[in-house]
Amino acid sequence: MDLDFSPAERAFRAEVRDWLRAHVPRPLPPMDTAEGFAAHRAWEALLAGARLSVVSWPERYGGRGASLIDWLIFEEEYWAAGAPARVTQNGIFLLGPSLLRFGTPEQRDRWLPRMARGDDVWAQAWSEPEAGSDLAALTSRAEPVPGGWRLYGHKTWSSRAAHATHGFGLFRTSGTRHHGLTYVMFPMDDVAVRPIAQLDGLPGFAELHFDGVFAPESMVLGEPGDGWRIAMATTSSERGLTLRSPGRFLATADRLVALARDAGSATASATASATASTLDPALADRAARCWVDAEAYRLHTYATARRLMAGEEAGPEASMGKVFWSELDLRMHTLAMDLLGDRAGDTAWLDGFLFALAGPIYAGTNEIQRTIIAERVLGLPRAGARP
Amino acid sequence: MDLDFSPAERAFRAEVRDWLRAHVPRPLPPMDTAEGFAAHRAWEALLAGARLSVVSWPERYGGRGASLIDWLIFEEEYWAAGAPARVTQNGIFLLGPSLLRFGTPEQRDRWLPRMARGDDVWAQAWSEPEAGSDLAALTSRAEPVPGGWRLYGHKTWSSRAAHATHGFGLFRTSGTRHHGLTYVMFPMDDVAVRPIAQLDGLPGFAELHFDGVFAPESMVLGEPGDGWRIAMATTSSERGLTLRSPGRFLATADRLVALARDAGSATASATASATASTLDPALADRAARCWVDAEAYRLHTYATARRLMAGEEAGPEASMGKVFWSELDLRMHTLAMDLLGDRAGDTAWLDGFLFALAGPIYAGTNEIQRTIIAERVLGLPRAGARP
Amino acid sequence: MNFGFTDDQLALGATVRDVLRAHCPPSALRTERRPAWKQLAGLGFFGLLLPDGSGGLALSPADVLPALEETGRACLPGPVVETAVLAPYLVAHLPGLASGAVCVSVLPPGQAYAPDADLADLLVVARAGGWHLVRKESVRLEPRPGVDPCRPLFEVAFDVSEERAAPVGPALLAATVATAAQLIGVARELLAVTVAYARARTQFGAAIGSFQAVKHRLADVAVAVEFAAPLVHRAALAVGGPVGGPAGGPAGVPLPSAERDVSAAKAAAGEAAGLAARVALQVHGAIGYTEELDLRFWLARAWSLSAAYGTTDAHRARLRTAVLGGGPGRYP
Amino acid sequence: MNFGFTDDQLALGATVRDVLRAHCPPSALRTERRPAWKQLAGLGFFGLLLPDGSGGLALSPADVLPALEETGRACLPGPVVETAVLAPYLVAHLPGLASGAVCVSVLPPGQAYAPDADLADLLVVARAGGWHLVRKESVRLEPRPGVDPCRPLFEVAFDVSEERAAPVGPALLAATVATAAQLIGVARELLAVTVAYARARTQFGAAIGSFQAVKHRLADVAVAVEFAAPLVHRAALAVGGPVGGPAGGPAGVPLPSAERDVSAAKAAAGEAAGLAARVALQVHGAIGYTEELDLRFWLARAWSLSAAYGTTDAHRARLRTAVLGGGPGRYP
Repeated sequence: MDLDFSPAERAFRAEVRDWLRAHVPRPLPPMDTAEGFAAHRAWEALLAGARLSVVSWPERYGGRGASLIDWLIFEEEYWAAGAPARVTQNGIFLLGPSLLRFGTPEQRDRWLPRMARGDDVWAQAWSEPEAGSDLAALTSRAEPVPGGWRLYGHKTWSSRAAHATHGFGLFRTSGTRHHGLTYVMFPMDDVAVRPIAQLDGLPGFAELHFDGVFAPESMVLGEPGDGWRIAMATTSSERGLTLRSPGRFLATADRLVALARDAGSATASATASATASTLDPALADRAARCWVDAEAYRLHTYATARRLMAGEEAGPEASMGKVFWSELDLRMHTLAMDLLGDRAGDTAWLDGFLFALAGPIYAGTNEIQRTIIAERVLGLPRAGARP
Repeated sequence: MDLDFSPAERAFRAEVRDWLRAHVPRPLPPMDTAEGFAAHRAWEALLAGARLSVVSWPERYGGRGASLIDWLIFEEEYWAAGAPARVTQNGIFLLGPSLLRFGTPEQRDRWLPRMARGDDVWAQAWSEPEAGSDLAALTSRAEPVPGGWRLYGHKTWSSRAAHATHGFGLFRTSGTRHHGLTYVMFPMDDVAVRPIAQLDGLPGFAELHFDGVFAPESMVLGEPGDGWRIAMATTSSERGLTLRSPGRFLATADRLVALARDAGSATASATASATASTLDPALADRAARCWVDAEAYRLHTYATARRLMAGEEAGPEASMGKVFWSELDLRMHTLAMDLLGDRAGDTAWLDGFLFALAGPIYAGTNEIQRTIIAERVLGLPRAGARP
Repeated sequence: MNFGFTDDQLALGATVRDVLRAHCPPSALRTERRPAWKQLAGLGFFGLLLPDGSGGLALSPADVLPALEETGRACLPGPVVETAVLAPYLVAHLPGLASGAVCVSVLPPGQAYAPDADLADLLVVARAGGWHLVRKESVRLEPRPGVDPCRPLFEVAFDVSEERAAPVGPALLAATVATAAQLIGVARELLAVTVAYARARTQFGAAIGSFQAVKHRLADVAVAVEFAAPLVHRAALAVGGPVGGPAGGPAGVPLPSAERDVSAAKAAAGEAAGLAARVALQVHGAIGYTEELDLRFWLARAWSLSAAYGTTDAHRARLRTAVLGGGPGRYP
Repeated sequence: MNFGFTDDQLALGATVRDVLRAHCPPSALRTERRPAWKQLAGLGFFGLLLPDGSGGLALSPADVLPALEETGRACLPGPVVETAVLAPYLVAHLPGLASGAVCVSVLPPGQAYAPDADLADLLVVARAGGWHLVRKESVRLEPRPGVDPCRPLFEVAFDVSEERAAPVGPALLAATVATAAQLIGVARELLAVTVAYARARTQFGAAIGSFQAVKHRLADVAVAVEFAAPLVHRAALAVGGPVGGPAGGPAGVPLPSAERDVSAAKAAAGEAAGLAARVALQVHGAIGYTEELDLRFWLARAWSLSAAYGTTDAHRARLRTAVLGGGPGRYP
């Protein structure tokens, strides 16, 4: 057991750090505006030009074939540098891994390089109004027509769908519950998109209405009816490593500690008392705790990465990570709000707080994660089971 | 709305305070030892002599017919004075109120004055090995014989039964679940008592084995088969006002704040730094929070007492009090343990901690209380219910 | 000793509740800056704490607590606390205050921005040792982003002000208790709305309110609100009424424990409302996160009022000092 | 970078686990003061950290972490950490240490009593700036009541002692990490025992482990343990190995971040074990509260070790200073 990065790993970190220092733009407009969307897409193209948009993918698709450890290093540097949030996130972190694992060679060649450059921006279409956490209750359907499928139904909570070029999701082709669901990719052109304004007033989500949207045969991933299995592999990566790398929380924690230090200095100068302890120790305690917990998440992820690199599968343990990072993120942003008081709106912390509030809800609510942990990690019986 | 005690209330407080100051003994041996039991019983007799053992009962039975507010004042003064725990507690707080409400005049005259003087000490016999929180699953039974009933079965978690003279509990006379249970009082003479040693090594609980113990007709409370209703009234008072008056927690909180202050002074002198802040502010914060929460419980109880005095019934809201006081008590004792470190065993706080740990378990676990709050106070549906 | 509201106090609360139901429905929060203010003024709401000589009813903060809680429950916009509670302590003689014609905002110590200052005819700027009265015509305002769409914040600048040497402490204590009462109302409404949603919404074939995890979290909210409320009631008794009027004030000076009691009330009410908001959002799921649902107004109010008149942390810090330092005792 | 235990490290842990299963069953906790010590000594357990020249294997704290965690999981009594981890830093040359013939106890700074001092041939009394070595024959012991029946406490007095000027810091850091590792083991066992009980015990017609409230609390324990463990592993890497032996030490001096990392590990492990104890007792109900059940030994160990080598609060206070004060950075 060690925490010593190899010379190659250190060199990669240095390269990423230097490139980011030279290229990270000033804060871009919100990606949920047309202007911000374009700016974020341009940033993705710049990243891709340096082969830094999807470092863990094979070179053939625009990556570097980097190890998971290298990917974690990239993420640490990316967020520490204050680089923009990834507008391509649903594609490169959710659809991409599924395409790499379940796609045909033609599908991979066609979609992955465009995704890596931000040419296509993908929206996910999982939830439906009556099937939020309970994905198996989906009713949107795909009907076979010559050369492909026509999609019907109503999806919701589709992140960033207002500007995306393509989407992917599950559609029922037969059966009930998790049988007979098919994993379909589709162009957004004919989808009726109704943006949903969030607490911050921006349309981070959208409803998607399908009234016969055509998806060619070539845009079905895996076999028809096999969608549940593929989606589970995808949502497991959503909960696991790829959606929320530690780098994001480490950067937040570091900024939070800096904010707490500033608050302490401000207090000290306001009270004009040189010997007064500067920051309320209760707030200092919460800040230190967040910093340490971000470190714990990082160390835990290093260990997980090693296991995955040794060939193990990401199992239900991923649910523990989801619970931990989502609550940590909310604790960090709540503390920032408490530190800032009525000045919170002057900073990016307010938007971060509103976003962090959704963490315990999306990608499977934390209640569902706790049930998964109890049943599949600890082996407790399902409700109603007798011993 | 006011918090102004009347002249009569202030006079009563002064009388109680003066009497206690003159009579409270040095700490008695633990009541779960034979010696301590006898000492606690003697204390009850002394209290009763001043008509202070059951102030809220009618004078006829040894009380003063005091109002609920007076009883709360008594409790505040009793615990603030560091007076001994009540060995008669199960009788005067659980059985007593049921006798007053459901007993015949003969039963009340026969049992209540003896209970008030500590002549009889009563143990409760609710739980059974397979029916802990689920009281309706009781299987111990009472079989009719000429002149009374014979009791069979196995009870457990009977507090202080090792030394009690009498017991009371529910026994099945017919039916299933909560139908056909009968509320029976019985002498302990023929009950086989097996003490259960607790974490502190003392037999605070016992198992009771009944193999034909005789209970005369006159020791059945209410009608045969009516036991569930009577017991619910009793356990509702167990959860409500009578088992845990605020006085106990107020006294604990005040001692805890004193302990925290001492810890601060000790730290200050150990570090020999006159300007150093004396107590870890995180600990100070927890202490202040406990002090305030004990005050909240007191104020809440004043409001409840007023409602009860105006004729309202204690409803499922009592479950909120149970959750609040049991978690407050555990928080207070946990903080004391943290303040004392390896010195905890030198004080009474260690025993108090072990006792407080049971608070969220007995008198209906806090999980059950939360379900009661959700279903009966908030109106949420029972498990499996469809809207 | 009767630690319960009198019939008069409850009746006032019920009247305000009825007015707010009729004139401050959730839809009004999207379109109006001061819904129901006219109707409240018609009731004499803005004169409740004013002395008789100023056209008021000379009530005490405790008398109006149920009514203030209702303004929180309805998420009533506008500088209610500032105009109806704080102003009677400082500018009781101001013409138009009792009738609701004059509107007041405040910049308390420790805060950067004044809420609803654009609506105010008069701004109170509290400083250590006194306060400044700034009239509308002397104020320059700059809007600042905040969390609460119905409680906009403004940076304040002014050239001309009138300095007053009178202590501002009692007025701020009363405003803090009033805000705590509003937080209790906000928390109660968040709980009620979330319980209703949990009864109606089904997932996995059952109402989500039948799941133990949802039940127990809502029970925790109920417990938090239940035991925060009495602290607010006690604090209201402790602060004492305004005493500035020519007819003399109603309830005299603050008790020695007033600062401690007010901090206990504000911290507990803020935490209860914060928990209610957190659980409301979690139970609603993604839909709670949208602009379409009215829920967001109450969430925002829980957050904005928690930070107003001293954050929860600031009050907890004061409690540490007050309790550990050995303040006034517990018993009479 | 490989932040996972090597096969050798895991194999050592598995060996210790097998020995403890065979020779330190729960029944032994009621009857023996040092069950399995002889068998552990036979394995060379007490020489693991000692230098080659003292008959040891010159391993580092990180190497023995899985083995130490097993001593916690088994609730192994006796001054294990003091003899096997702390002593090699201070008295590596002591004859009989490697063979397990000599037993060591310690009175760390900030603690009043020395655990298991009656078993010790040698007592280390740590003072600011150095430490005292007190031999068995010079010590007078007075038993003191404590929470843990298998870790009795003693008040210590002595007339004769040998003062040593060497720094005691690295030894205490290593002992603190070792204690944190034991706490992880204690927490894992509490979780496993409670899960087993929740599967077997029925109430209201179902296994209590099928109730969501029970499931979610146990899931919270699992999460707490899962994310405390890596902090302990990191701290073990940070403290550095003992360097006192003639053959030179194995792993050199502590990293600059060692104190911070150790406090993070001890606080997190203590909190995880405390939560595991709390939930274990709540799920077991009244039966968990009895002397008859073995559970009580693990509960007591969770509480006693949480207070050992600095309480959780003391470590949290150090973390405030270390993190807010701007200590060593996070990245290489």
